[in-house]
Amino acid sequence: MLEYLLSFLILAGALFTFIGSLGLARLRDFYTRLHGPTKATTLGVGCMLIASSVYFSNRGAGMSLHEVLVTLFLFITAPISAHLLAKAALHLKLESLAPPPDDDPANS
Amino acid sequence: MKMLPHPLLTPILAAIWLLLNNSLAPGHIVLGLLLGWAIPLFTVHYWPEAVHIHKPLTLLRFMAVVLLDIVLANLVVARLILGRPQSLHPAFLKVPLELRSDLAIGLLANTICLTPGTVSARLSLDRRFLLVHALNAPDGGAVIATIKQRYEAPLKEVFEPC
Amino acid sequence: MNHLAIAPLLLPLLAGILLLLIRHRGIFPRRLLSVAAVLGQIGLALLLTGALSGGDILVYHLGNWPAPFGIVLVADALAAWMLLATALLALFALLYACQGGDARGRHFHVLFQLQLFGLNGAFLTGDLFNLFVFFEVLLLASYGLILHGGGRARVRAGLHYVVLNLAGSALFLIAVGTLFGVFGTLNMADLARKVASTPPSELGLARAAGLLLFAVFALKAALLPLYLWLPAAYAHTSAPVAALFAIMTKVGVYAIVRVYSLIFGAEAGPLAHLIEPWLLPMALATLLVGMLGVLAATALRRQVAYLVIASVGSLLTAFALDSVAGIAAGLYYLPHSVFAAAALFLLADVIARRRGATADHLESAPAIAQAALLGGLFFVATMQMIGLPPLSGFLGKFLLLRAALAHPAAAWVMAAVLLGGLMGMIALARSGSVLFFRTLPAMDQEGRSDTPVPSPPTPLMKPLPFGTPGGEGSVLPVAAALVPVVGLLLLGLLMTIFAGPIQAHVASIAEQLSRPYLYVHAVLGVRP
Amino acid sequence: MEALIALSIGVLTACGVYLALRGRTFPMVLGLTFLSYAVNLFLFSMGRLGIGQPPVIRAAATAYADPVPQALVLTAIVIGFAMTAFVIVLALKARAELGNDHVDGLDES
Amino acid sequence: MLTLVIPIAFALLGAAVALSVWRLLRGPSAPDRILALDTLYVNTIALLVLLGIHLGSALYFEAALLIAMMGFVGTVALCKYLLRGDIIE
Amino acid sequence: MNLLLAVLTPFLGAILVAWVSRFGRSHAAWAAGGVALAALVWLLPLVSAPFAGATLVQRIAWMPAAGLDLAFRLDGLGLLFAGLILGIGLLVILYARYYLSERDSMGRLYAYLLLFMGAMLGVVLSENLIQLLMFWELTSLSSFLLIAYWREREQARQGARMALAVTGAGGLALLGGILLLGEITGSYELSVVLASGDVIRAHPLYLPTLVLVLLGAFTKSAQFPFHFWLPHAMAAPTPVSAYLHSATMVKAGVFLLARLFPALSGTPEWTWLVGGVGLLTLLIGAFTALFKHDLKGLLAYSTISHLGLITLLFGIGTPLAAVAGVFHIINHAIFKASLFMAAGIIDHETGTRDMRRINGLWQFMPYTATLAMVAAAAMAGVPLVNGFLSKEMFFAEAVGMATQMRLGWLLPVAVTVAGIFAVAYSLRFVHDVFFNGQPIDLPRTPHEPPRWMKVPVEVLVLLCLLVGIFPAQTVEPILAVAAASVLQGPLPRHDLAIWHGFSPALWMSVIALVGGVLLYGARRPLYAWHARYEEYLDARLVYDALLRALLAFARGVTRLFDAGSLQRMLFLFLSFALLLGWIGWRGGAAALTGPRALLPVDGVSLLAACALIAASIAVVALHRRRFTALVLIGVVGLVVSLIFVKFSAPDLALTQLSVEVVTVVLLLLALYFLPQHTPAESHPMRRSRDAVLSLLVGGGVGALAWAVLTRPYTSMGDYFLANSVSGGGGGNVVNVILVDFRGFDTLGEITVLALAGLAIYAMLEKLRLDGPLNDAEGRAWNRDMHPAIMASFTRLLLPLALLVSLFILLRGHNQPGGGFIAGLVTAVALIMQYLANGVEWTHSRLPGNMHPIIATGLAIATLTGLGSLLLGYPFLTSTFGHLHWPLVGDFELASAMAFDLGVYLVVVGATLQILIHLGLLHGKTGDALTFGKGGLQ
Ligand code: NA
Ligand code: NA
Repeated sequence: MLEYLLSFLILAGALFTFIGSLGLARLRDFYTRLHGPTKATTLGVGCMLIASSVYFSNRGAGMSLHEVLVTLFLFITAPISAHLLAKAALHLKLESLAPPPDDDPANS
Repeated sequence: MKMLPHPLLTPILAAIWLLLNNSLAPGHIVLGLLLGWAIPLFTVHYWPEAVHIHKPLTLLRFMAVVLLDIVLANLVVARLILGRPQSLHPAFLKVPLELRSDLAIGLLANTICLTPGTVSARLSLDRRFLLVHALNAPDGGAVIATIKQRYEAPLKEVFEPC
Repeated sequence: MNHLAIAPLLLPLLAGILLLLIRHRGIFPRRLLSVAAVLGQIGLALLLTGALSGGDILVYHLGNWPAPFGIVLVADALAAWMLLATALLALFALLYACQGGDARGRHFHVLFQLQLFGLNGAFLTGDLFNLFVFFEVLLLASYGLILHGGGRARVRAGLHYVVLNLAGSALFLIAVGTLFGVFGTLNMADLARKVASTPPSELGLARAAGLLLFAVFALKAALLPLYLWLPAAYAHTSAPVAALFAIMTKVGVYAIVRVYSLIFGAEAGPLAHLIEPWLLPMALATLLVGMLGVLAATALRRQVAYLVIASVGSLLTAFALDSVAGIAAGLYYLPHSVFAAAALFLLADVIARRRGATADHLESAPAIAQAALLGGLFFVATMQMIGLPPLSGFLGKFLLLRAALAHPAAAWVMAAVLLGGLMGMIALARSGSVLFFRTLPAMDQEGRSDTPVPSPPTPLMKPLPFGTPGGEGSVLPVAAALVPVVGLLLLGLLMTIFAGPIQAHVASIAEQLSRPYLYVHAVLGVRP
Repeated sequence: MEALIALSIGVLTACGVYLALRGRTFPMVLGLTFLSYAVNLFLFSMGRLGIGQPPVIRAAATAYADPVPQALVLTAIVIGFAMTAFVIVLALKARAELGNDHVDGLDES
Repeated sequence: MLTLVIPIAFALLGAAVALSVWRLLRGPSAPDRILALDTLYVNTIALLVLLGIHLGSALYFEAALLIAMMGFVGTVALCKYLLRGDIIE
Repeated sequence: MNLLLAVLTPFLGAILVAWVSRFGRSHAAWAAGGVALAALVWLLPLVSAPFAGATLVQRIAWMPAAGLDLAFRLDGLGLLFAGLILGIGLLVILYARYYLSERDSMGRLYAYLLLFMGAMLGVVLSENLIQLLMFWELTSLSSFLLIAYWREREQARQGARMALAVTGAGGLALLGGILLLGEITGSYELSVVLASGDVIRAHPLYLPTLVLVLLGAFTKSAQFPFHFWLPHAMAAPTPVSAYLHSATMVKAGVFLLARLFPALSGTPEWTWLVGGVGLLTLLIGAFTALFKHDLKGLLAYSTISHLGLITLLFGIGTPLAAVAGVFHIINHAIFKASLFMAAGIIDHETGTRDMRRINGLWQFMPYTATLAMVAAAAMAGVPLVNGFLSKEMFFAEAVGMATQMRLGWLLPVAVTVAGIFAVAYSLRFVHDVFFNGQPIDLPRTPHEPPRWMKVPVEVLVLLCLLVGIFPAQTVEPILAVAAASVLQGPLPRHDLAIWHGFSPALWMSVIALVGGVLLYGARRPLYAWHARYEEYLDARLVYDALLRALLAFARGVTRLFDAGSLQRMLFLFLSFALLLGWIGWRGGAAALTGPRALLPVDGVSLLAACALIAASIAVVALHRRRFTALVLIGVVGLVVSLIFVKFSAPDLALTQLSVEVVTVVLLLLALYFLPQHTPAESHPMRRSRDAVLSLLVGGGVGALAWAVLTRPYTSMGDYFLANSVSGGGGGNVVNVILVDFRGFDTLGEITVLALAGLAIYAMLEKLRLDGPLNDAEGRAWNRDMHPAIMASFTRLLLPLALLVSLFILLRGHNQPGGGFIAGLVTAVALIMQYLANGVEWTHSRLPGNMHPIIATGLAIATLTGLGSLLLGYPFLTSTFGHLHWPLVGDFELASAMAFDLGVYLVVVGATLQILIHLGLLHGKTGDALTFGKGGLQ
């Protein structure tokens, strides 16, 4: 049972991470590419970390929950990174598939 | 100087300390509490404002919603990425903000980033609008409404109940 | 436990830390502390010399770990000799700096003491990687010192110096790493033991590593063709730093002597005399090219810098002879050349400050104040530096040539040394003649379009009170400024007068160096 | 695996040398950074390669990696960092004093 | 089961790394490259965690934690540079 | 010790005189005279010994092991020369008192003269040859000062430098020669060397020794082709010429020939070299002297000629020739000194030395003219004056030599020709100056000089006559002892009579006298002829050309290397290292690949390596786009960390990751102030050249790594693994090595880091830079300085990051981590605040002054190490123990942890110091800010 759970988590983690990177490579403008890594990858790593937690908690040396910390950290930081990247892209006026927002100087 | 500048922070840090050490040994509990007390003392000046959580339960519910949305969001995004890129309808959405505190706005922005197909791209300098990029938003208005109702409202309740 | 071996390291380190802690206090207590620390180091070097006089080698096991696992400090006669030369030099460089130069930028004294920490560490350590670390300490301190005060030419020269040394450090690590990868040890005595029995399959690697290490040391020692960083760096840094840096090239020389007498020396089996085919030609070429630079230089400071290069050439010629007499000659020559070069750097600065805009350029300028005194000192310092009798420079050259006679390449050595001496004499006679004889009338402002306009005469010439920070162009009170110069020249004079006992002492050091098993035995307690 | 590491070291060194030989301070600094990577890896590889046997004493472990090169590399990394920082600042200082970012202070372009 | 899954996971993560590196080299814009680098950092965390499970060693955790921290700071600094030039002002 | 004192007295006296001269010119003269007399007084008690045939040697040990002692020797030759030096020296001192004008510094001239006198005495009284050489070089140096006495005159400076260069070069050659003599005989002592003549002459090194010694002698004595410096040395004040160029300096060379005569002479090489050079010099000097219109120029070439004569005599090498040589040394010194003084008087009185303007001075100064004519007669070799006697002996020796070899008859012919010219130029000196019509356009009206200016000339002329008329009674005793000590053996029979009968020598004298008069009669066409070729006949042209060539060569070589190009320096260094490495490897002749079993390659590793290589190459390819290059470098750093992780070095990975990000921040800070792009400036040639070198160096390092990686390994690591827990109290062996086994490395390393912080601070202190207003594409910067979302969240992250860093610090001893990494994490956490919130905001919360933290860290680390000293253990000896605390349980404390804390503090302090001050660099922010108490120090 444990092994199935682990396998699922590992596979899901790897898959989401892969999909995130795939989006990065595949999508056609920066803003859409931005979505892949910030979400899929975060969840992918999250799954992987939970898998690790489960794995090490069941090795007899007590609970291993410190992986949670990495997840927590990623969940706090990834959005900020994405936000800043988007902000930079807007500042640089990168080409966009979506109609670009009005350039209100107050919004720069 | 207050001896306990952030009463909430002390147990959180102590807990994180135990997480880091993967241990519940009494020594680590003592040390964790010690650090949980000392670090806020040193970093008190760095905190933007006193954080007051008015409705802890709402916060918890909000967190659960977000967690769920994260999972869903990933599925959605995964589908979109694996699908035909040409079929996407990306859009920039301007979300008017009612939140005022930095922390709350930040939390909202982060939440938007983590949840279905949206990335918060820019906060206007006057902090009244959040520009959001949506991966696939044929109906922009609906997305804005969801954001405001699903995320902004609970956050406002928790942090700015006035 | 005899802590004498580590005392020369702790003293400057603690002094540096203390100076950092009292950086808010006035300049006077900092100067006092700095000078006291250097005096202490002189005392320690003398104590150490005394303690080692019986031919002992003091081994200090840091952290109480046995060699070759822990780091050891090894105080032998050579190390003590280097420590003494360094401390004496430092005293006078510091005294000169204390007349205002130290206040022209931040942290002069901290950098100075830590520079000494690095130098002393390099001389005392018995561990190759620790040598690297101390090289870095002394280099970083030297980076700070060389840029002290700033300025266009100084920064450019400093940049070159820094970058080249960074490349050198990288190569150092590669060489040390390879030696470690092959022999599995860093302790120099242990390496010496293991190198002596290198299996044939590892010979290529060991030789490559040994020669790469030589490239690093040659860079530090400023051997041809790697001396290029030196002229500008020494010519453009502040005078006391240039004076102190007279020892910097000697660190490279020391490392060459240490490593290639101990690890790749006579007892290194298949790797014995590793650099012998390289060292002598390079040293002789350095000597000659250095002297050509002396001839070609158009400014006094640069000329002295080239003299330093030439002195490295002479010095390594002596060591390249690979005989007790040669090493002894080199060991006599080493402190002499350091003191003489430092004296000249300081003197050049005193002179340059008196020549207004012309500074140390070898062009005519209005006659300077106290020309007789300065000219006399210049004359003596030059004689000292280029080895004219009867001063220590001549005695060093004499010992070198005498030792060279036993070498197959004696004719080359003699030709290069004598030719070099001649070129130096021609060049410095010209310099002295331009600086002190070919003067312009003080007020003559007209009809001299080909020479630089003399500086406004009086305002810059006004002596500053002791200890006031001033611009580079300001004039120090001559008596105070000359104390270090005279002191350094007196050191040379003492080396002349007591040449006999000193020669006996350096001969005993050379004797010790020629028997590396003494070192190995002292460190490892076994005979190889 | 050893070949991969040797190749990587070689490539890093080559890139470092090429960049360090450029005439402007910034690429030169990049080159020195590369050299620093290369040297650290080189020094590290002098302890040979081993997988999954860190030199942290554990009851279960049977084999350990050689801790000595690791300690040396750590020292080298930190020293390299100090040097890189210094040379970066020096490059700025040179820019300010010389008016351009050529390593010799002359603007050839 | 795990012996089957782990190689697959390694392959997927490897592919993810490759895609990120491709984007990094390809660009075209500076934010693209930064994003790719950031993604690469996150991919690496996943790889390390997987390696930990694979080798049964908990010693990779700190590396993962630090990559998360340092990757973030790097990304922030790079973005700040694009926005403001002066990253500490 | 009298000899030492006699030599030292003038040196010390020079200082005395320089000081006394401030009280007046006569005081200086009296003092100088007193010093010379004092030196003489030291010698007086010893004079009897040489006359008794004894050689006095006095010695003080100096460098006995190197064969160099202060050893002085007084024998006949030394006594003769000492007498000349001091006697003529006294006369010159007296003469100079009246010669120098009021403007000239009396004290300086006397001081230099006394220096020279001491050096000269040292030369002639040395027993040790090295010591002789030292004084020899001192004569060159002091004569440099004397010739350049009128330093404002270009001619004087040039003449002085030329004299120094030529005689100094000779001195260096002489040093070589003496060293070889020492090598041959085993001693530098004259007594030994002079007794080893046979050994020396038979030694294979004889010829080089001879040549080197002769180079010394010939340059000093102005022998052809080194003679040209002497005329140019005439720029010196005339007393100096009278002293240096008659009796002393130039005589040092022939003194050396005399001194080493027993050791070196008696071989064909000696005869040909010494005799040949002497003869050539004799002829060229005599010939040229006739055509010099400058009074002192004539005397200078005459001196050259007479020195050639003496050299020729020593070259002939018979005992009698040596006696004649010594005799002529004496005679020449006397008459030439008086002639120079006379010339000085004329110069002094007329204001010129041009004989074409000076005519008919007999009318103005008959007394001086008489004196000069007697001296000139001596120079010409007229009977009854001293010059005649030695010249007769010389002619006789030339004739004697003629019978001994083929074409030997040429020698008497040549010396007779020289005699003719000598008579002619002496005649010119008399006729052209004192007669020959009326003076032309003299600057001054001449009259007799002051009384005391004439006295020295009178004394010397009187000596000329006394020796010339009563040789046996006057000069014979000193000549005998001097010649005896030259020969180091029995003296040949010689007769100092004026009349020897109608010998060939007499006829030669007659021919010379008659021919000289005739030649002088035909002077006008000769002058005209000579004037046409004069500019080509000056050996100085050769010297100048050589010097110019040397300078040009020096500049060329120096420019070739020292072009101030960093790229060239680096290229040279790397090429040199490559060459050494290659040669080293080749010398070993072993297979590149060793026998060690290799690890298999897995896909992820392959991928990572590809990423690393691709990114590296991309950085190189795109390096001109600086920001892009910077982003790409991130991959390299990451993969390097991964390599560390993969191959069991978690500590390294953590350190590398932290360092990486700090470096990127640093580079970004720098990039802001630097141009965004690198101009394409390298020539394609240079690029390909650099590329080739890069590939070679990279290949070399890679091959080195490969060679080591494939070889078996025996490590000392086992010792550390075994002792880490038991001896160091920690399970993370890397950390225990860092803080304990090799803690000293770490102490040095944090010193480096601290130094970097301090040096960078010092460098940045006064630096303010203006950043660009636009980015690389010309866009204005974003107006949002501190994006709100980032700002608020980084603040939240700070406690978390600090907690993590403390976690890493505290566990480092047993698990991956430690002071370095913890310090870097803390620094990065704080830097993040700067990034997100700006300097102003952060500075109001964090002290910007990191000095105390750096100092404290260093102090803690050092003091931890010092603690063990108190207990009698070596520096850095660690201790550890387990404390049992109630409730908490076992708690390990190790002194090494305190050391690690020091490391932590230094890392935090230095890193922040560097970054903060870089951040403050921007002029617009840096100036506006004010900081808390004490400011940023
Ligand atoms: Na700034
Ligand atoms: Na005339």
